[in-house]
Amino acid sequence: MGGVEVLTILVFAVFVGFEVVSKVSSILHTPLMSGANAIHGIILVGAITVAGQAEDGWVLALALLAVVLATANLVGGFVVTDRMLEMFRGRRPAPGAKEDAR
Amino acid sequence: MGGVEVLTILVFAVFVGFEVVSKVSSILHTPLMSGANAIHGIILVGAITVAGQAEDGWVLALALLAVVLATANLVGGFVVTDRMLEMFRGRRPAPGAKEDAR
Amino acid sequence: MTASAPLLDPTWTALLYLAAAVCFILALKGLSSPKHARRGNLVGALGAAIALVTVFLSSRLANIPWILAAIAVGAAIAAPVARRVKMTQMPQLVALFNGVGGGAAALVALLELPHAGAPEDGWVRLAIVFTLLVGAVSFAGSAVTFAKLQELMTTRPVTFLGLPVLMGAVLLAALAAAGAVVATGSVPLAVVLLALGLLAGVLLVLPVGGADVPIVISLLNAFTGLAVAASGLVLGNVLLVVAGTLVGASGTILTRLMAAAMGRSVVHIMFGAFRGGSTAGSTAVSDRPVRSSSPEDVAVLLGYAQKVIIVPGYGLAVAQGQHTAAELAGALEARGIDVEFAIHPVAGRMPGHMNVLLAEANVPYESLKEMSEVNSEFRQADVALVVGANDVVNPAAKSTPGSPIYGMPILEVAEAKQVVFLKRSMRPGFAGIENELLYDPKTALLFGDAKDSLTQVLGAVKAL
Amino acid sequence: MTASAPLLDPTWTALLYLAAAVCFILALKGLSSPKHARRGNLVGALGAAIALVTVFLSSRLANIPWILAAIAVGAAIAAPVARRVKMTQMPQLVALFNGVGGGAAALVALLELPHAGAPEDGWVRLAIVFTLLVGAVSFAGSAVTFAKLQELMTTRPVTFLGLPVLMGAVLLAALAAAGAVVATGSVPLAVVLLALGLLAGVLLVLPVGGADVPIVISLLNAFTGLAVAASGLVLGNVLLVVAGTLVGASGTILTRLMAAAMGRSVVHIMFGAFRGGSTAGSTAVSDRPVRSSSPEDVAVLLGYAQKVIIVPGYGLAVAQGQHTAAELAGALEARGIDVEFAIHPVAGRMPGHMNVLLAEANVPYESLKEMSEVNSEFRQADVALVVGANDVVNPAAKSTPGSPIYGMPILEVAEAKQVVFLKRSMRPGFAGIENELLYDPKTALLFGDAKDSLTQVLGAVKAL
Ligand SMILES: NC(=O)c1ccc[n+]([C@@H]2O[C@H](COP(=O)([O-])OP(=O)(O)OC[C@H]3O[C@@H](n4cnc5c(N)ncnc54)[C@H](OP(=O)(O)O)[C@@H]3O)[C@@H](O)[C@H]2O)c1
Ligand SMILES: NC(=O)c1ccc[n+]([C@@H]2O[C@H](COP(=O)([O-])OP(=O)(O)OC[C@H]3O[C@@H](n4cnc5c(N)ncnc54)[C@H](OP(=O)(O)O)[C@@H]3O)[C@@H](O)[C@H]2O)c1
Repeated sequence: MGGVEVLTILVFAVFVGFEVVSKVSSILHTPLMSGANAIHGIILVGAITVAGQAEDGWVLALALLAVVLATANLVGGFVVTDRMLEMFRGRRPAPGAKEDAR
Repeated sequence: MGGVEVLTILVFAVFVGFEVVSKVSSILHTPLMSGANAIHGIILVGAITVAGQAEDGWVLALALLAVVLATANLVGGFVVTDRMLEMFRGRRPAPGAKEDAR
Repeated sequence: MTASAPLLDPTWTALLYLAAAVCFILALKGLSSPKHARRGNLVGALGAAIALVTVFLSSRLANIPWILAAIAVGAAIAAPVARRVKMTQMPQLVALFNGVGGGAAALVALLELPHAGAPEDGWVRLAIVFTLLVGAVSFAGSAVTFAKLQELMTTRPVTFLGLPVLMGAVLLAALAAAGAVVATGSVPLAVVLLALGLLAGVLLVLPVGGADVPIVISLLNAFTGLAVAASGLVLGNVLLVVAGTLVGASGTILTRLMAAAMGRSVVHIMFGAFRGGSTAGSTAVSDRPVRSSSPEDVAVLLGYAQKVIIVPGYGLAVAQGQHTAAELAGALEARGIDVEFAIHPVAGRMPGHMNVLLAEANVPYESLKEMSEVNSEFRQADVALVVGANDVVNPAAKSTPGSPIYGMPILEVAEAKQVVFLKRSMRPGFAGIENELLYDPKTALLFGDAKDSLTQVLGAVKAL
Repeated sequence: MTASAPLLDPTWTALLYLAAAVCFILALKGLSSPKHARRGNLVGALGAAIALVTVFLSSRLANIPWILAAIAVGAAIAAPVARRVKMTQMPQLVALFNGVGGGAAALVALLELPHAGAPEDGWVRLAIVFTLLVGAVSFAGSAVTFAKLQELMTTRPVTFLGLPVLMGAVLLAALAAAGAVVATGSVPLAVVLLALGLLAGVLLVLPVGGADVPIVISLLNAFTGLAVAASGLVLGNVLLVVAGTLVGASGTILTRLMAAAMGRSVVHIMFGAFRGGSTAGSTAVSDRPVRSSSPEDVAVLLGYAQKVIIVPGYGLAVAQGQHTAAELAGALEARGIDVEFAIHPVAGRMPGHMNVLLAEANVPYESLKEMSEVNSEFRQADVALVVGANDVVNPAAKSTPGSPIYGMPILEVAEAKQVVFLKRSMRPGFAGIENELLYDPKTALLFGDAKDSLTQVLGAVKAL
């Protein structure tokens, strides 16, 4: 994939990231931060790639460390976000009512 | 540019298009429609490309017709949108006040 | 026919197109914010300028003088029209510009068909067929909306017995033709497809009542966006893909928002006439007693009030009475009376209609109140003067479940001490339903064309 | 070390990564809407699962058993901790997870450096250097925020005389090292860069007061996103680019929104301590006279009221008094008293802190009122019971321009007939400013730990 295509996609991702979040209610700031935090745990894909290409023991060891760290970020992030949001379960107001409030 | 890249960009464009517009106040519905209308006048770029490759008289004639139509869309669209918005000029409320209202 | 060598390499071309695409995104963003709307539109124009320069510098183009001439012709036709059109005719002009864009996309696709020869170009042919069909629907549909709004034809829904069947048949035929074009690449078949698309566009818009037309324009606008995106796939031009998709997506949302502001669904607007649920306005006239009034009486009522709220509606726009309304407001304010205009978001026949109309008549922005701000103020108002509005003040929206406007937020004029309606008859408004408020004891009616009535009231106020 | 052959061709791989990216967008969209937040998070997890399956099926990977074991270890460490952590310790856990993500990105970049050998790979090396530096800053910065929040170190801003100079020197050295790594590709130099990044991260966060830490976490979260995006450029993996950019962009906005909700700017939070403008809470104690009260008096006040509004704040969270507060509300409601909780958006030390806290204590959702709804109700309240809150009810925000909280919207407890504060002393809150309301004749203070006081009041109410 060429540089310009990646740049194009990057620019669009910036816009999407900005726009999607710009209306969030302050109640959700913490779960949103935590959820976004989980998403960047996807660096795990990169860590796996590097570990899968490692040929030398040191490199493999460091790459596996990266895998452990990235997994902790990814798994822990989604779990902790789910726990936060679980607390709100069953407490949803009538649909719509909550969307308006902020 | 490969198919997947184009697809990726397309998907992102859909998200951006959705998100950007989803908060618009009803006062701006008409100018926004008109502005979006002007933007698709960019088909002019396509019409120019086709006309620039035309080798046969008929094709050129049709392509030039497309250029005329597309130009009307593009130029007319931006001009008419500007005229609509001009009517609001000098009538802006204090910054912020209007953003909240809807 | 000389071909010039491109000045820009592909990377620069792509970067410039990306810049244009970003301009378009920023344009939509700006247009969605009252503060930056005008700048947003200019940014969009800048994006288009960047793209045009880029296409000339980046491709090996023949026929450049012809192309420049065609651009000049197009601009020379469109710009003056766009400059001079009256505010009330904006919607049909937007429809017109949208239609020609769709037509241009269809033509581009048609001309590219012979170049999409290779068998692995199945995808390209699919994109061509899509552009052809959708572009043609948009072109013909926009033409019909133009005719309706310009009153070149009836603005009432046009339906006939076999319409749904005919529509189905046309769509099936179009699908068949589309399949054949993808399979064979035949240009004559593509022309047939184009014709079917035009027919489908006409049939799609005919049954829509004139008052729903702005929403149809928005929908066709989204269609044209999609056609342009598909043409971008055909030509391998990412900018067209991006710009078209942006317009397609935002146009879809906008259509839904517009329909929602009227408490309707898009499907209902497009196909409501088939189910007999048209809301094009019934013309049934009630004969229950009402209290009708004279210009002099209304002038006294207004002239000795402390606070007057004017509620403009479709009738004011039709009667072109905005300047007179502004004058009346001025005359009342000169008497020390507090005057405000209450703007309902869907008053009139296009969104923001009243804002544009009154802004044109130089009503100061501070006097224009949005529904949410003004509703609590009716209680303090001595007179609510309803000029050519009806549905937007109809209490049935709050009190009568099952009414076509039930659930739509309204301007609560019934809270004012006195209500005066300026209208020509007892005919209902767009939604075709009676307004109980007309029969309320505190309501007075002044019959006549809005502009005439306003002029008479203005004269009487000045004579007080 | 056997390499398995990939099962997926590049097109399928790209499509699956695209699906994962869409999942991430939908996750952020969902998380921004109260109705769909939990589902949004699950969609994000689904995206991650798709991506993981894809990477195993699409690349020629050696060491797969090792990799799987490492994943198992990571998950086995993180999941139980995430499951068991106390609600009040959430912020430091998020900081921790964010930090390890940054660390992983930095390691990936370091290990890729030797493969970015060719001279035309200048861009790749630039991306590597960026990932290394930003990942290291995020890792070390998050570690310090963790230490602050876990109270492993002082939560007050740590500044010393040479700090700005040292910070500048470290940044300059890091820039120099970065340039050298881009030029030479030297791995030892990259390790130096990594070390400098770690140092910079520590220095960046040290001067931030403990209460501002959630905002710093959000900022570092955005940093990690950017590092991941850059690592995607290094590895030529579009998904990483997209996901990282999404987090970088949304994290930046979120950081600004969080800061804005407290009426502050991000720059002020990060560097305020240097300018002596720290708001870490002064500990000055005033000696002006106040009206202090006993649990029994407060119980009488509450027990014979008709409407009580409870305003929870940071002190309630610290004292872990949420369950007692919920019990007290229940006891009052059992006496037929109307009880509501008024939730200020920045009450406590993380956004939404009070909602989470009270939801945990099973306070029914209908009793939790947001600021905008509840402010008009204080007028009808007999008692406003302020439990461990201070800044969020401080009228200085409305009356004293120049005060650090001036302009922040507050809960207008002063409108209630009586105000009772539960706090331990006359010390001010987070913003370090006096609260005039404490000296108001209609205010009574009950000194003591929030939980203890609530328990005593609860007992006294039951004894009424
Ligand atoms: N804004 C939009 O985007 C949009 C788009 C499409 C549809 N709509 C719909 O249009 C309606 C708008 O409500 P509205 O209250 O503004 O209009 P309305 O309900 O359609 O009522 C207009 C009233 O004006 C009177 N009128 C017409 N011509 C007049 C003239 N020359 N002089 C004086 N009176 C005249 C009519 O009564 P007489 O015939 O007795 O004079 C009619 O009762 C809503 O139902 C809305 O959903 C709005
Ligand atoms: N929500 C967020 O995201 C966030 C993040 C960072 C900063 N902030 C800031 O934090 C502040 C929040 O306002 P707030 O009113 O909730 O808190 P606050 O203004 O910090 O006041 C908390 C009060 O609780 C009292 N307190 C502390 N521990 C207590 C205990 N164990 N028992 C009883 N009382 C106790 C303290 O007084 P004593 O010491 O006398 O007991 C203090 O006056 C705002 O300024 C906000 O900007 C918020």
